[in-house]
Amino acid sequence: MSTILKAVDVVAGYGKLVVVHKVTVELKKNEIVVIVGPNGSGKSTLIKSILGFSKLFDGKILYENQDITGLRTDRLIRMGIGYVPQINNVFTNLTVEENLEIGAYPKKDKNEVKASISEVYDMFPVLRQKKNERAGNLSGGERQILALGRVMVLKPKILLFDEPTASLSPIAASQVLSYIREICDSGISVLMAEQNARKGLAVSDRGYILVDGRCVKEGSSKEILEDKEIGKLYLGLKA
Amino acid sequence: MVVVNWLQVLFNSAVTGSLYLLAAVGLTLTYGLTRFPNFAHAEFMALGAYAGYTIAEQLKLGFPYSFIAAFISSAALGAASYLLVFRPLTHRGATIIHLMVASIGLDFFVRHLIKQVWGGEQLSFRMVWPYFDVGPVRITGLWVALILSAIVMVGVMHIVLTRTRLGKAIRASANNPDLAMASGVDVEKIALVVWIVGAALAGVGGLFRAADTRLVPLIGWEILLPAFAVVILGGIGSFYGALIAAYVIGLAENFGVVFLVMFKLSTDYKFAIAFLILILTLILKPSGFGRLFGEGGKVV
Amino acid sequence: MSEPLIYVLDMAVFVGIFAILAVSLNLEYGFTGLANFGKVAFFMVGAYTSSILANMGFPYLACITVATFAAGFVGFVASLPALKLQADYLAIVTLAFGEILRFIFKNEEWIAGGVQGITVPSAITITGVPIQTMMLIQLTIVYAALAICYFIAQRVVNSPYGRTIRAIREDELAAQVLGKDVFKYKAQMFTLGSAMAGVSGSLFSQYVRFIDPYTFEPILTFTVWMMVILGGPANNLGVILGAVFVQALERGARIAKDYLLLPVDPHNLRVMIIGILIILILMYRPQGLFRESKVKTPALEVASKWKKRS
Amino acid sequence: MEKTILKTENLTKSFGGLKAVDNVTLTVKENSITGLIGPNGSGKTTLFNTISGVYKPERGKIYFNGERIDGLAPYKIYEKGLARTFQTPRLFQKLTVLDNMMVSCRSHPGDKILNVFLKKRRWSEEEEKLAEKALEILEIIELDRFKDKPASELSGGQMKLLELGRVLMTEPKMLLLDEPAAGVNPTLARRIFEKITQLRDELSLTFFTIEHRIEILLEHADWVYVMHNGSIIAESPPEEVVKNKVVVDVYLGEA
Repeated sequence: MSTILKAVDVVAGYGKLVVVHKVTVELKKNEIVVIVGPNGSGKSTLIKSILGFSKLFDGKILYENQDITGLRTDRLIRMGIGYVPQINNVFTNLTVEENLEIGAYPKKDKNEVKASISEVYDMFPVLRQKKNERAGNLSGGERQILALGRVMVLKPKILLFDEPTASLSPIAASQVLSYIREICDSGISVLMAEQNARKGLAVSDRGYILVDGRCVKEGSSKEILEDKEIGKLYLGLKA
Repeated sequence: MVVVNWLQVLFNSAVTGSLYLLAAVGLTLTYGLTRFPNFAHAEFMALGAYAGYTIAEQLKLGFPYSFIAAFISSAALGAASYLLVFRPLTHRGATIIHLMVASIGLDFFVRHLIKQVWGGEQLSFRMVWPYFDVGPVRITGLWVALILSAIVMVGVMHIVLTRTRLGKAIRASANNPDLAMASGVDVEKIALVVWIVGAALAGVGGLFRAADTRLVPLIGWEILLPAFAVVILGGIGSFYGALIAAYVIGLAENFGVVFLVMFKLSTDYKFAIAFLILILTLILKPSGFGRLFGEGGKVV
Repeated sequence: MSEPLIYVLDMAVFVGIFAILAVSLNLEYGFTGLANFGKVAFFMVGAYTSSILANMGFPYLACITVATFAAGFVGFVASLPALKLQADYLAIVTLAFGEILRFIFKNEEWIAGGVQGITVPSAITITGVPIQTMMLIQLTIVYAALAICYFIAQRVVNSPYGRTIRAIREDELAAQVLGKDVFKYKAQMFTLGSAMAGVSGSLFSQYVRFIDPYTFEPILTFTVWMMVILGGPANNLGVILGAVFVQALERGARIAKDYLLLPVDPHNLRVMIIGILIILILMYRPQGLFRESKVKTPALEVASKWKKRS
Repeated sequence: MEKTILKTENLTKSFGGLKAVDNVTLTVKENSITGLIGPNGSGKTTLFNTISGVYKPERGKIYFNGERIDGLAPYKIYEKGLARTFQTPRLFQKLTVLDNMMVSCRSHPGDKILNVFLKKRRWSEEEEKLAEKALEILEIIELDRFKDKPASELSGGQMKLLELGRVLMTEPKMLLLDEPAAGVNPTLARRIFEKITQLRDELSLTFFTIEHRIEILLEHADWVYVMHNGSIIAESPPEEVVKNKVVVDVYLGEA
């Protein structure tokens, strides 16, 4: 499998605070890669630094063998990178359908937009039911699905996901994760930061464990899940 | 005892409200999108009025052309303001206070440039508008044109905001700029469009005001305070909030004037009515009417 | 203005009067971070109070004292609702407040002549001395007042109190959780700043000997803002130099008009230059010509000795 | 039995329907180091914001030293001796490191406008004493060589340290620390907690701290609360936390 996204030696943070110290993450075609780690380990910051929402102090981002370091966010989206933030991931004042339309913004052809929205509705029937509802009135789980739908309209080549299950009920969380699996099966590579390590690893192919902004373990998800030490590692005990 | 023609007062309120709406729409949209109050918005109105005057009175091309001239000249000024002043300042990390002070600087510059070009004396439109009476209400063609312009503007804006790709992108950018960027929207381009349209509408408002009363370099500055009152009462960034607020303030001002006359006070104090509403809104409910239409007044 | 000396003295008096305003705005904006867009309102209160009292025959010392307190009081009252607001609302409200006040003076003739304005007796009335001497006395009065204001401002900012107001400017919430009653500090600085503006207004009115509502347009506020932004916010000496610079510029624009025969009205030219310069400074040197001054308290000395120890 | 210094009863705070803090009842013993752990978004910081007065609680009571403090302004809570730090340091960027320390002095005579003019000698003396103290603390946290630098020139880790030093200036009774060692290297993190323990012992301070490194809490904390979805789901001595199945599940996610 060929590499589609590679973040090399990323040093990232906010303002002057360095949260991620020299981490390298790789995403190959048609796989789900999960970044897990305790609070404050820098997994979200790492994802955000790829898109320009956190500060990239050092390192390089390569996408389809192109250097995309420092490119403007809306350009990256047009290049086929989808991104679902952890919070504020829907336009609360827009209806469900309007949210999807904004997701399809780079497409100009009306019929094309309509068709792709209809495909998203097929994928997530709940969105069709609520298409005229204001997104601000949706439940947490529905919002997350809408957020997913919003990026899927464009059919990105890769999807970056920031803690898709944060503050969701266990059922909603499982549902969102199974959707992510489906998305990957449809040919989209997924890189996600996930707090729920067991669930995250269970749906993914490979994983990275971040502790204090450093990568302490990487490997196949299965391998990591079976590792007896992971619990300790994850709770911040010594590696 | 003063005899008051209440129906006339009501109609006048619609006229004033329409004017304030044209003046405030751009102000509230740019405030919501670029997150600072642009005091130079006053000069978008003034330039439109003067450009319209030149076309209508100096070149004698008639009101429709002066309408277009007001629209275009103010649009150009709005674009220049955003591209040459406010966008670079934002990129350089200017604080909100810096942006506000810069907008005042821009206001002074443009106003005195206008003064230099057209002179400081009072000018007036000589154009004669037909008038007619409907029952006890005196109506002029200009007022009808003003109200119609406001109605058309509201209709077009409503359709644009709710039906078009651009309009939805405007609402999305005002609601959540980061997510808009993450959806592939070039938020700065959207902001530019809003600045252009907002300024153009202000220019048209300025033209109507000038044609209705007189033309002085301070014409925009005089409407700025009521325009801010509309923006704050309506909720910053809220188009529909501004729509309601403009007519509320129009009513308050026209009925207020009646009382000022009754109490033998100068009608200049109608200026203070908008101020009073503004202060009360800020103290009692800083989100204004915006809450009616969604969360936190960021609705458009 | 044929005589250069008179011209220079006249300019020096204006520099002094505006320097007081600049120092007062610096306390509010430069140190405390308050966007007072209605500086002229408090200047106006000082000017009118002083002028009305002077016309009633009170000695000048009484006039300027009452003017100071009146402006301070109006500042205090205005600050109560205003200072609870965010920066942008505060700016709009203070600007509007200044305009409303001007409208009142314009419309209520019984207060001070309305649009006709009022003439004001000079603070000093000695007959038979040359104009240069009179101006030197004026200069002394104005600079004595400036010295006092500067001393007060310096004392305030070089103290633990001055440190706190800067902290409020930097991060209001952090100052609050560190035990600072933020509103109290803001109200005090707004009141003090307004009182100083009152001093300046009083001096101004007795010097120009005539005031009307047109004297107090918003441009005056922003001329002072320009002095502060140009000179360097949170640097009292800097903003005084800013006042010198802006005055020189204004006069320069007039002279340029007289001697270079520019086809531009000098007043328009002056305001246009101020407008453009405000934008350019904010774009290319937002920190001003002079850097923020340090908080000078005995702690500095303790700190410098510490260096030697370790 | 030790005295309780902080107690919350049924504390609730929500944002737009989401209960960020949901019916939280907890106590912190005087002179203890009490840890608060929990996954992202579990409401830890909101709990601190509510206790320190940044947010007004929707429901519930907060007692500090036996006194009701819920609904008080943040500065009043601080005056009572309850201070806090922030997760991302909120320093006064343009002020020097020393001034950042000095700002936080409680009841400094020179912090009143009239005293500035009338009691210069008194506040100057106090100022000297406090400056000594500030420098001593700066030396401990190894920031004394930056004393004249603006806070904005510090590195992220140094900023965290300065924020900690800043609240120590005030001789508070109790400190709420929001991840005091986040973003600093492991050695320094360890030292920060050693310092905290030392301060607790020497100055009889109480610490309530959000921290995610269990190994640090194991060494230093007396008691640990675990938060999840706005509620306290477990409390125990730290060594038992790791063994608690519920806690491990919350952190790692249900299988």
